[in-house]
Amino acid sequence: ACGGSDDDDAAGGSTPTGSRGSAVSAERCAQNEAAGRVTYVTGFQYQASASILDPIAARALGYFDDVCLDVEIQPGTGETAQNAQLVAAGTAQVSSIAGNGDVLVNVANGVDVKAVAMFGHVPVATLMTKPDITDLKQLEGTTLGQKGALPVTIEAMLRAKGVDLSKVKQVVVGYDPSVLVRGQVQSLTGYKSNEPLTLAAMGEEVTEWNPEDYGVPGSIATTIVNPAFLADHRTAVEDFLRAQLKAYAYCEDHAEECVADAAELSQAGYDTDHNVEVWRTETGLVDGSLPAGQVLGQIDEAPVRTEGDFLVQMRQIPAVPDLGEVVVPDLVPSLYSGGELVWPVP
Amino acid sequence: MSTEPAPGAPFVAVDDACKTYGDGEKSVRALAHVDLQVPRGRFVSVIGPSGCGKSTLLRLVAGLEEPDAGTVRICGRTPEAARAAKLIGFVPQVPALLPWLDVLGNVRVLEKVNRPAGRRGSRRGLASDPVALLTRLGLGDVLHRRPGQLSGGMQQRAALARAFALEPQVLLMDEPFSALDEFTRESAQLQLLDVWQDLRTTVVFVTHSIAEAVLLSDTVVVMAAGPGRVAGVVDIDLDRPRHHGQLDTAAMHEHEHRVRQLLETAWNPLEPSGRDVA
Amino acid sequence: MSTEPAPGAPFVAVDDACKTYGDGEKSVRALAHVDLQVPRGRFVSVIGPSGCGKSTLLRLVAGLEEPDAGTVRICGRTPEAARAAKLIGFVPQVPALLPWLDVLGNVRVLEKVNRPAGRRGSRRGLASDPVALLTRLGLGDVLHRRPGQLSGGMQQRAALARAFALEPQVLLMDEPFSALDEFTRESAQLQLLDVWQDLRTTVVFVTHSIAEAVLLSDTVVVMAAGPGRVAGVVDIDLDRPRHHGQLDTAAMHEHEHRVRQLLETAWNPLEPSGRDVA
Amino acid sequence: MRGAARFAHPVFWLPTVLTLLVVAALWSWVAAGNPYVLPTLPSVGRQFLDQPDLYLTNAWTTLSEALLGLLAGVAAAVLVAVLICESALFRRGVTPLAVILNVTPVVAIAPALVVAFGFGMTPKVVVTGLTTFFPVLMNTVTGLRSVDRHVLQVFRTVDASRLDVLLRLRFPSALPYLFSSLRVVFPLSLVGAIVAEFSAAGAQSGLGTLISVASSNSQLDRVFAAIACLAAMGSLMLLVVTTVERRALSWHESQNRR
Amino acid sequence: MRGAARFAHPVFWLPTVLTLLVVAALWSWVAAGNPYVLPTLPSVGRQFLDQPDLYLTNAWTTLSEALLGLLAGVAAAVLVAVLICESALFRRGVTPLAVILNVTPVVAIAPALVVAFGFGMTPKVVVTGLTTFFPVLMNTVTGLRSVDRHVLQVFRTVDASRLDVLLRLRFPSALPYLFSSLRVVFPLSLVGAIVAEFSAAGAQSGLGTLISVASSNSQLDRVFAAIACLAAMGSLMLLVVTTVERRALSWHESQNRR
Ligand SMILES: Nc1ncnc2c1ncn2[C@@H]1O[C@H](COP(=O)(O)OP(=O)(O)OP(=O)(O)O)[C@@H](O)[C@H]1O
Ligand SMILES: Nc1ncnc2c1ncn2[C@@H]1O[C@H](COP(=O)(O)OP(=O)(O)OP(=O)(O)O)[C@@H](O)[C@H]1O
Ligand SMILES: [Mg+2]
Ligand SMILES: [Mg+2]
Repeated sequence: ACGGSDDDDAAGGSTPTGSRGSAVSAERCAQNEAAGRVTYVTGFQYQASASILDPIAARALGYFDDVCLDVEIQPGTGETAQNAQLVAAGTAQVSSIAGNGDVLVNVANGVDVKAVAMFGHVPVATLMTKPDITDLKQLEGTTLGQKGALPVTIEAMLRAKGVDLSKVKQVVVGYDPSVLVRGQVQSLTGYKSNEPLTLAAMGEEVTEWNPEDYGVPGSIATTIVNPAFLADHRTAVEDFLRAQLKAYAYCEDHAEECVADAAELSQAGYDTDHNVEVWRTETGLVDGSLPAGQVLGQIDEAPVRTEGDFLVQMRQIPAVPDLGEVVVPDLVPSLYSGGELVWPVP
Repeated sequence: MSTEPAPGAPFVAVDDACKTYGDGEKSVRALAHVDLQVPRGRFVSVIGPSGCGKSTLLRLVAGLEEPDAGTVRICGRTPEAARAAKLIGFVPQVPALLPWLDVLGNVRVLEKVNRPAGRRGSRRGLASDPVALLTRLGLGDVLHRRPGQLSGGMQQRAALARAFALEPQVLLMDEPFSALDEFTRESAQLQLLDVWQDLRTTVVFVTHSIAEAVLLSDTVVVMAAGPGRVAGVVDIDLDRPRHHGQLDTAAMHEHEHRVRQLLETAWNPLEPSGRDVA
Repeated sequence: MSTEPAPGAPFVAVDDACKTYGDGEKSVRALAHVDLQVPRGRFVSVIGPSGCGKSTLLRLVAGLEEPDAGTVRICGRTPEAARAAKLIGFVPQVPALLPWLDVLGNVRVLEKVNRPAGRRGSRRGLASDPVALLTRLGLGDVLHRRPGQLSGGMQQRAALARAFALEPQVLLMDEPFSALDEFTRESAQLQLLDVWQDLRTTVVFVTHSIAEAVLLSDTVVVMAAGPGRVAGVVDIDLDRPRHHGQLDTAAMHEHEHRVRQLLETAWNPLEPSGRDVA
Repeated sequence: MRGAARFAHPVFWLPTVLTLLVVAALWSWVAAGNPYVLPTLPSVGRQFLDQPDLYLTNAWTTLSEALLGLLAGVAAAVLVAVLICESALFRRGVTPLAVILNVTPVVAIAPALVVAFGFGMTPKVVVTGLTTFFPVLMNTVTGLRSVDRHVLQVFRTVDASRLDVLLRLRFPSALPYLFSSLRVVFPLSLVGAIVAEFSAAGAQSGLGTLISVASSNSQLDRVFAAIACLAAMGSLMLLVVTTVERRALSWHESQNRR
Repeated sequence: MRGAARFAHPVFWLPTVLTLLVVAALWSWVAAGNPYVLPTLPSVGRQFLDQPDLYLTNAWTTLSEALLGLLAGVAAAVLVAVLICESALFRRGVTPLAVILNVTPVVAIAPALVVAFGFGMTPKVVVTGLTTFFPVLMNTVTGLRSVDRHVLQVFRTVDASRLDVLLRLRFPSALPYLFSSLRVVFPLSLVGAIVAEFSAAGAQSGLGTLISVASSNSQLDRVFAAIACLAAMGSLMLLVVTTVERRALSWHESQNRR
């Protein structure tokens, strides 16, 4: 009843791949197989986000098979702290978490995971208003809708614009973004790749206020691994990311096909059109924010520290954890040679 | 008073009543073509073998069961109308007290529920003083005990007091003294006769004691079972007031003997295996 | 048989038993210094005014209540041990049938629960054939009816059959015939005497009928109330077997008279207001 | 026969149908004014027509989680109730634990559940079991104690074993209470299963997952189609319990029709 | 007096304390091995010591939501139970509705709740009320019907009004059932309030909000400190119900001590 890794039909992607182990040496294949089944927990279900759709596609395309990995993909609930805890406990080996900030908060609270990759270099959160709001200052004296807690990036943005937060009434709203359109709230937090798309699909026009425009740091989709697993099976982690990155590239060109793979996996109803939009939006954010000279997926201590300092400043964590213990900066670059993903692996 | 029936008409009239419990194969014919006419102010005892339908007949009169055929009239009305007019007092075969109320509360709750009867204005001592009533029944010391803390006979007396306090026009009593010793029973009987005479209440009284039936009643109705029917009627034409000293008189014995004979014929054919074992 | 007590010792012995219900102000002294000695195989009736503690005494013997002072012994053992040895059959004052079982089921369930008693091996017809037992009690037609579908007397007979079927060494019965008509009662009495004689059962029998007590018993214990105590003991030295024909004999009347007198003195001081109303 | 005839009679189904019609009318009126809050009924209906399989398979997942959880939860509750009823010490020991389990929100222990029971069906069954446990426990405890005093005395005079008293006396006496709680927890088990699907990682299917996915996409019609499935299953479960109860408790006052 | 003495006696509190000690020992053992799943007990304790105010104020918010919801839910349930018991038509009409309300996940109707009740405390009270409604309803219905046949007959012979039968007969007869359900819903109301804070609109404080924020930050010590608050409140509520029950039902078999 778990994962899709048992049904081999799912591997029938449109690019035919070689047989098991075709992309690795026999020795590396044996090392990867020694890792056993690798359980990957997604951020939220099989939504077509970065670090969800790409591993799904990697499985469907047979890339994991090619590198001798036995990967099981489990849908997450959207509560990324749970992902961190599952990885730290060893119930899952690899997972995706919203961004570096979330990693730092979890680590600061004692959850022992290592960050091996990240995708976007901008915050994923956004603040939506109706077009009549032209200055964030106007939000004072109005109601702001959020999903349980005001994202720190949004808070920082508002503070940066000099908004007195004590004058903004915050309420928790459900999943339904139409509270904004109906005027029950004057601003609403959301994910760039979700609510704005939904509202757009409804034909509603909204203004997005993005924290990065106000110098607020952030990130999208950080990959975390169990430290012991990384120590014991580093090649497996490497080749997991290798396959994921290869699939990422493939899906950038074949969004519909990859989303179809995810749709097939999902038994609980799947909005294909919406998810294609989600994927396009997210890859746009990821690609658009990739710093020059870096490879996709690369995680360095510097941006993580920036986010860490920011979180300390926002009183989210008492101090930045020892990043040397958290961030594994050299893993992703080692997957590339001359800016190209190494595939097959010698 | 609006409760007066047409002159000469019986106050309680059961006409050709039939009652069958359940349906299909499992049905039980409890009563078949039972007639019972009780003129106003009469004291009628019903006696009969266990299971012959005495309680069923009483419930029919009280309107607690519908007859399958035949009619029941109280003072010319349906039992429902009679209940609505607060004419009926009912003492069931089990005490049926409210376990969460004490003895006094159990007597008072029914009075309260029966309130419109108070409008008759004819209230005498009885209802207005349930404590005295209970004391006369020997429950003066246990007014504030709950049913669960009473002996069987005390519970029965509490149920009795509850019915007396209603001062009903028709008093339907189902073996009300069965759990009482001879002397307590005598005292309760006297009190019943008091109520009956003072209020001109019509009484239908189910009992298993032939002596009691003869001592108290104007008429004894003997029922037979299988299915329940009236086996005979014995009129007790002895002077009133009667007293327990009369119990050993020849006239009394004569009546008792007639009732016993009727009862024996009513009983015998039913359980042939019952008596020959000795 | 291991149930034999020391020769001469009473089979059921209540010594100086006291029982008070509740505590503090609300306490009720139900029994004060009650003695009762029943030799093996004896038939003892207990009679007394309502509320004098007869049921309490029976529950004490059955070990259902603990005496506050004094001791209870059955065959030299505590009531608990006697229960464990499956010596006791108990007929409570209310039928106490299981509403979800039919009549036959109610008789059988107690047999099943009492199973080790079967090991005595002495089982005769009774327990092995509850249907015959029930038929003799006039319940042959209602074997498969549930208690809610029975008349009051039928329920009482079912409870009786349930106790008989246990073939107990001590049969404790609390007004077991109170809801039965004269003839059904006679038949049930005969069956009780059968059981008693065949099994040499020791019987403690609570009743309100003086005639019944005298007719059936070897000894009648008269109790008085306030608090419950033994007011007197009448030995009935009449020949066995007795029969209902004897009811009108002088010897019987003589005994009845003595019991009635004892009972009257036991009753009178209690409820002084009870009798002077006429 | 009579049972089936009962269902077919208008008196039986007409009130239900009428209420549902009134609700539908109200619904349509609200939905017309607030299209973002309530989907229109036709759009919900179309969901079923378009993808009956989707709802059937997901409903089946949730139903099987719910039923397994019920089995576990009710069995555990009855067992603990028996122990509580037989021993005051046990009661004092276990009651606080039961309360803790009862008030702990699933979302807080979801990671622990997944760690303990994996990604499969087990954590959902456990959550459902926990949801159903407490109501059944409380009612069964009261029921096991609500034994007629006189009948208990009769059983005690024959030195009935605790087991006999339990099985032949206490348990049947507890049935009216047990069934009352079953009428509560049969529908409630669906809520347990759904909450588990919402909050524990590894939910691939089930109406809870469907609602979660659909609501993250603001697909109101899908959310409410799933709720309709839940309501239908819940009503059916209630009907089953009530029917069994009617037979099992034919001797009890509560089943008297007037 | 006797009540207070009862609590002070070791037989009363020792089993509870012992169980809690055993649980604590087990807990510590698991927490040592899986610090990501369970926080250590000292760290939970430190939470209280460091920020007692935080927990007190949030607990108060949740408690007041729970109590208001209880009031509304229990009142509504008893009312509907009376109507159901008095009219079979009403029963058939209203039962499906009750089931629908019972199985509808709060998260799904959160938007509707906002529209209907705004962002204040009302939607939480409504959700709590809905949570407590069904268990009380089901038990009260059974209870109102479980009237001794003979007593009912006596009442009918004096033509007792429906209201009198209800208030003086059915209602007291239903009390054992009502209290059973109250023992369920008093702690359950806390869960209702928390779920409402999780998913319904406008929660700014309350233990649910605290748990939701803390668990999304993996602040396990804070999550479990909040759960400890909930458990304490739930146990206290249960104790209150049980104490009241003991007095109100002193006449009922279920309160017999052996
Ligand atoms: N459970 C109880 N709690 C308190 N008092 C009780 C309890 N049971 C009996 N009593 C009291 O004890 C006394 C004796 O009661 P008991 O039932 O033994 O009388 P009894 O002789 O059997 O009377 P009856 O002939 O009416 O059945 C009575 O005053 C009664 O009120
Ligand atoms: N509710 C019922 N359902 C089915 N059968 C019933 C019901 N009530 C009574 N009966 C049956 O009807 C017949 C008459 O019962 P009823 O109670 O009227 O007898 P009774 O004359 O009062 O007997 P007793 O003297 O033993 O009280 C019996 O055969 C009984 O089994
Ligand atoms: Mg009768
Ligand atoms: Mg007695």
